[in-house]
Amino acid sequence: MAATTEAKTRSLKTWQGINQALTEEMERDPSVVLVGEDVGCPGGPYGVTRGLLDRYGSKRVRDTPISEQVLVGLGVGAGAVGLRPVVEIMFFDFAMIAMDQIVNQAAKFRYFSGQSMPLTIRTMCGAGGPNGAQHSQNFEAWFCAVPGLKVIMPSNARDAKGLLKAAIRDDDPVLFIETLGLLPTRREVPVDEDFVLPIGVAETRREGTDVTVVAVGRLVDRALEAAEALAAEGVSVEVIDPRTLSPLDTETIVESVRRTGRLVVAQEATAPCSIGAELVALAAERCLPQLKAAPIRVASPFINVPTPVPLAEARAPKATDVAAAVRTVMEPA
Amino acid sequence: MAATTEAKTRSLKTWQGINQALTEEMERDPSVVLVGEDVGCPGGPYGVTRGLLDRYGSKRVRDTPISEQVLVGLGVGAGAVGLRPVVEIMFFDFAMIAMDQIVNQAAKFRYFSGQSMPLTIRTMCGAGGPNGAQHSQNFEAWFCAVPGLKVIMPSNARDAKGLLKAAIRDDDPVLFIETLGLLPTRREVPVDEDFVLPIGVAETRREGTDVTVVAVGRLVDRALEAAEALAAEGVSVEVIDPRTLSPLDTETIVESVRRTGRLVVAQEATAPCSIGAELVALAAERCLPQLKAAPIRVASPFINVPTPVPLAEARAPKATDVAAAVRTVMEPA
Amino acid sequence: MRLSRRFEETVHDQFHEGQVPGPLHLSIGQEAVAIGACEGLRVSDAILSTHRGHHHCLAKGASPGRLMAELLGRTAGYSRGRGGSMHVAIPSIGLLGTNGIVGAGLPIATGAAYAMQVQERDDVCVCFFGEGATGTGAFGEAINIAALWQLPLVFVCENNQYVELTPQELHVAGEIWRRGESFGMPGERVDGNDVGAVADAVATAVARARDGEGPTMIEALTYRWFGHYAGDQAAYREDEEVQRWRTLDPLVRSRAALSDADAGALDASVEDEIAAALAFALESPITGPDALAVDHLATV
Amino acid sequence: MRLSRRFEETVHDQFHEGQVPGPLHLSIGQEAVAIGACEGLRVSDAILSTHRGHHHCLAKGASPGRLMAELLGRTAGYSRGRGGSMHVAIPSIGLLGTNGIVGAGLPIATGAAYAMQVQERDDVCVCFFGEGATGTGAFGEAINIAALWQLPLVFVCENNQYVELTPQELHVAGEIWRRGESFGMPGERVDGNDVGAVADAVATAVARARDGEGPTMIEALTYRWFGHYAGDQAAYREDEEVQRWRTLDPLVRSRAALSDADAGALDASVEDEIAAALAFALESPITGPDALAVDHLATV
Ligand SMILES: Cc1ncc(C[n+]2csc(CCOP(=O)(O)OP(=O)(O)O)c2C)c(N)n1
Ligand SMILES: Cc1ncc(C[n+]2csc(CCOP(=O)(O)OP(=O)(O)O)c2C)c(N)n1
Ligand SMILES: [Mg+2]
Ligand SMILES: [Mg+2]
Repeated sequence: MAATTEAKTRSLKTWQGINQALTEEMERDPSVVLVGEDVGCPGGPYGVTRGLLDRYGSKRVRDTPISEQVLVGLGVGAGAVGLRPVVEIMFFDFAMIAMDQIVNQAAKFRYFSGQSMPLTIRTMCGAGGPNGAQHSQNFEAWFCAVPGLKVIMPSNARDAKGLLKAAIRDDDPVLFIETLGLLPTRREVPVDEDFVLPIGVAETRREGTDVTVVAVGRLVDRALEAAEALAAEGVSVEVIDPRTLSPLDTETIVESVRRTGRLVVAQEATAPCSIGAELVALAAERCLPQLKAAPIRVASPFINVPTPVPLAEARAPKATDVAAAVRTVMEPA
Repeated sequence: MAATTEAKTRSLKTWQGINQALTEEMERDPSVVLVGEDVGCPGGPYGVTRGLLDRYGSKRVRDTPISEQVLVGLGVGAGAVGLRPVVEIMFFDFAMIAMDQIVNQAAKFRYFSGQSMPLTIRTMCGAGGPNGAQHSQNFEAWFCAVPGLKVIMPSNARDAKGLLKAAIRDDDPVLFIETLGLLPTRREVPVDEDFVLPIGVAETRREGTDVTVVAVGRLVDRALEAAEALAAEGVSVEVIDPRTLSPLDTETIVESVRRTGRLVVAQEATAPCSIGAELVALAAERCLPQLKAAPIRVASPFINVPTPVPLAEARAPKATDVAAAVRTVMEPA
Repeated sequence: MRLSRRFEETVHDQFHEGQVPGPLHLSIGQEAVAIGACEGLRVSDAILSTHRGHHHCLAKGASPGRLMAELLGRTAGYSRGRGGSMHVAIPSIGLLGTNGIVGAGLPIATGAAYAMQVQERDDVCVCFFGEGATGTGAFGEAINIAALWQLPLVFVCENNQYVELTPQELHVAGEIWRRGESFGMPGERVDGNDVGAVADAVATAVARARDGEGPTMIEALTYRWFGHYAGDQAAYREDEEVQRWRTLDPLVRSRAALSDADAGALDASVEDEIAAALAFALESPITGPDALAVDHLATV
Repeated sequence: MRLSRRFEETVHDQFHEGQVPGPLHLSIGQEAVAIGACEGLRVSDAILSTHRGHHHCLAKGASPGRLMAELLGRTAGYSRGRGGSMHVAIPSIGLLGTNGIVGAGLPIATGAAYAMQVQERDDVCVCFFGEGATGTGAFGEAINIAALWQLPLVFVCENNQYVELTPQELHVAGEIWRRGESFGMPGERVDGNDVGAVADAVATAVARARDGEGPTMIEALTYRWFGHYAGDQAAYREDEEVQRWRTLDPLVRSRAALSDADAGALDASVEDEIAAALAFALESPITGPDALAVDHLATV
């Protein structure tokens, strides 16, 4: 699926991009249904699904009990008999209850049956609100270790819209990870209803020659901010947003790291066994001869997310952390 | 906790080492209880818990219904009010049902309460039997990304015994991962009832100067086999078994890689975002100046585990794969 | 039923000959449940099966040859011989999967039934599960939503009185057939060794479901003659108990309704079908490593 | 009850003054459930609470000052001000945790009750949960094992008729108080705004549990006066409904039993206690980033 004309755009908040993607895809295809806690009448705890119930009725937009196993099961069962379900798991942390259905059922359906499982699971991660250690976790890496699943994690309104549309149209189970802290941020989004972005393709958000920064989710804007600041210091930073975490667009990343010889990865997740670990490993495996400095992971410290927002923000990596890491990799060996 | 006298040993199979650890710790401490499916009367599907019910009765050794959430909950609740519970989740794949209790409850109990959670969760991973895609998975990396949890994955009878005893005596929640394919393998095990190995300390199973192989679980024996074969070719291979995956003994590994300048990691798990990714990232971050060749991950291909044993074995990395990787990192740059 | 019985006896023989590369959970003795329950189902109806599911698969219309091929690890199997007994899913005939995870079919069943409701089809979903599965959280979630949404879903608990290696008394509190009561869902216990009784109870439930009257909980009491898996000697139960249940053989009971001639003709046709299935399976190549990577994603 | 009410009113005020850095789920209007249920409990008994748990915490003996400090993000809080409302656990007084995960307390409650059984203590565990939690798998697993093992466990469903932003009708099929029936567990529905009725029902259940007679399912019907969280305007319900329930104020009803003098004295002492708690909290330093890393592991 290629992106279509992007001439006409509109500034949207990320939540609006998601809302438009859902609306347009439900409009386009009557087999698209949406199930989740509070997705209907209230329009979601953060308003993301606002208006859908009124338009598409309480069968296609269905408020569910607090039953996360059944939630994903609704998607698997409905996907198996002809619908194209979108399941919302309110917070990523609650996906812990539905892991069997995601990992052992949805992801393995095609392997067992040979048939498509056109299921999209939407959920929301990150420490963007006063929610604490059980409502703020970043588990994206885990799902990148599950064969049969695609994992998308957009960093802005445009990608959220274009990739959610792609996920819904896709014939495979897709975990679509929204980031709480990004819901109110804006980007220009093409108005074309067939604006669909390709799954598995990274976006180079800023070109540069000295250092490659691969940033994920909430850290993309921060990396861009850091790059801007560093430009003033004469450091040319390339910022890549993988957008799809599985399958990962390794070629774009490897090409960039080989060119710049330096890698910083930036993520809200903690470091161990994360996407950042995977990216640094990738660089070591495939770019060693070109590496001019040891890669650095900019990540949250390996501790729980505290509830008070100032503390949660203090824990999350900032633009200045990204900039500091870039300066470190720029130091003469 | 330091290891005690290891003078007198006996050859044990891994399952016997686990059984002895359970027996000795239940004998030593009446607050140790064991709950799980089939742990009592049948002694476990692979005989690992044989004899315990007869010795300690049906309260301390308790067969449960098929209720994995409650299983771990039994451990969390009992651990909170004064017991030292051991919970068995039969196959690692079934842990998917208990993820909330493990990740959101057990691991965060101390953070919230300041009190210890002396819980041990035992489970069994890997493609060692004719069990297929829902009974063979390796999720160890995921739990290494959870603050507040320790993760142990022994590769042999001696470590299984010494580390399970350590886990049970430890005041933190420990995920203790047994490997189906290793249950029947043997190693000499000290007979001393206070033989307890330290958590968080890697073991260098073979010393070498050319290449560091960090191998996990079932791949340790295969790495040792490869090292033996390579010795004949004049290649000196150091084999390190981290044993504890979280917290990881990074110093032992970094020291070795800096010394040899070459790293191969070997694991039964698939590569993305795995322990192997973490280890290669570690080498890139901390040993870059010494690296003489790009590190290699020897891992299972990123596909499901097939049911037929010959196919499952074909999928798993073999000693020859480890040897091939070592030869590759030995090639002149 | 005879087909199911002979199918499993045959695959059990193959197991002893080392031809079955995966686990084998036999339902010999329990056939009346699957056969009775599926009797009135359409191709467009769905079922969810379990780790002990050969009889469900055959009753819903799986080809004995391809199923045998799957169990024998052959390329002609439904999952190319990679999945075996616990991983057979044939969506085209409404078989949404046997399952290696106890209870996992229950949430999926709610999804299939929900889809039928959305699509305004008058199809139904029948969800089979063992009494052991009533201990799972998935079971509790599923009955609540099924009752709440009045889903076209029939719960069929195949209570064979053992849960792996322990008796059901260690697993089940109270009465399973009453589990739906407090949700406003009707329930019934039937003799699971009486194919007619099962068929009647499920037919009534299916009719209600097709009419939009919601789910039903059915508990079919039965017994597995063999161990939990092929190879399990089932030392945890008394011979006498096994013998007593063998005398309640559902096949013998249903046969009583047939004339000798009809029974003979049935037997002969089943033997032919089984022989053909086995030959088909054995002729199919043993699945090799080259088949392992396919069918993970539709598009990459 | 008055302490609980005034505590929450005070913290609600603090919220509006920007002093509460976390979420706040108020149980104003529901106090009779926690207070009644905990009336006869010992320190060595355990309770499990929910995301809406201030009244449970106070009823089980939490210090209002330290609890207030926790909610206000102060170092003197039970979790050093890092956890807030949903993450208060004080094992020393048997409070095994409020919880951010709906239903998660239920499996933990079975564990506490199991331990009491193993230790042959005649203590009990009381597990609070909202009606929304009855949709979770954890609930189904917990009632089965509690009934099966005859655990000393009392299930107290605090049915406040809303589940986040939707009415309970979208969540609950049938009747909660009957959920244990098919497991052989007695059940009862009580007026959750009548502290005496709650106390009686729970006392009976606790006595049974202490005597080894197993668990009980209690549903206490009540109402939350405010939105799901502080800030939620609760536009999803009718004013008239809220007003009707406000007239059923459990405090007013229990006050009727007191003389004016006693009531006045009670009020005054509560005001003192609350003022002291607030002062204690506000005097404690706001938790800074240096406190974040502690208490992850006992030993590294
Ligand atoms: C979630 C989960 N836990 C445990 C198991 C292991 N296991 C496989 S079959 C089985 C017993 C199932 O008993 P029941 O539901 O009565 O079915 P039956 O085997 O009697 O047909 C168990 C515990 C599993 N497959 N899945
Ligand atoms: C597993 C899980 N799913 C969803 C949520 C989001 N959530 C928080 S409170 C709540 C409603 C709980 O309703 P109820 O149990 O009735 O308790 P009440 O808020 O009425 O006290 C929901 C859905 C959650 N915290 N945990
Ligand atoms: Mg059974
Ligand atoms: Mg409620």
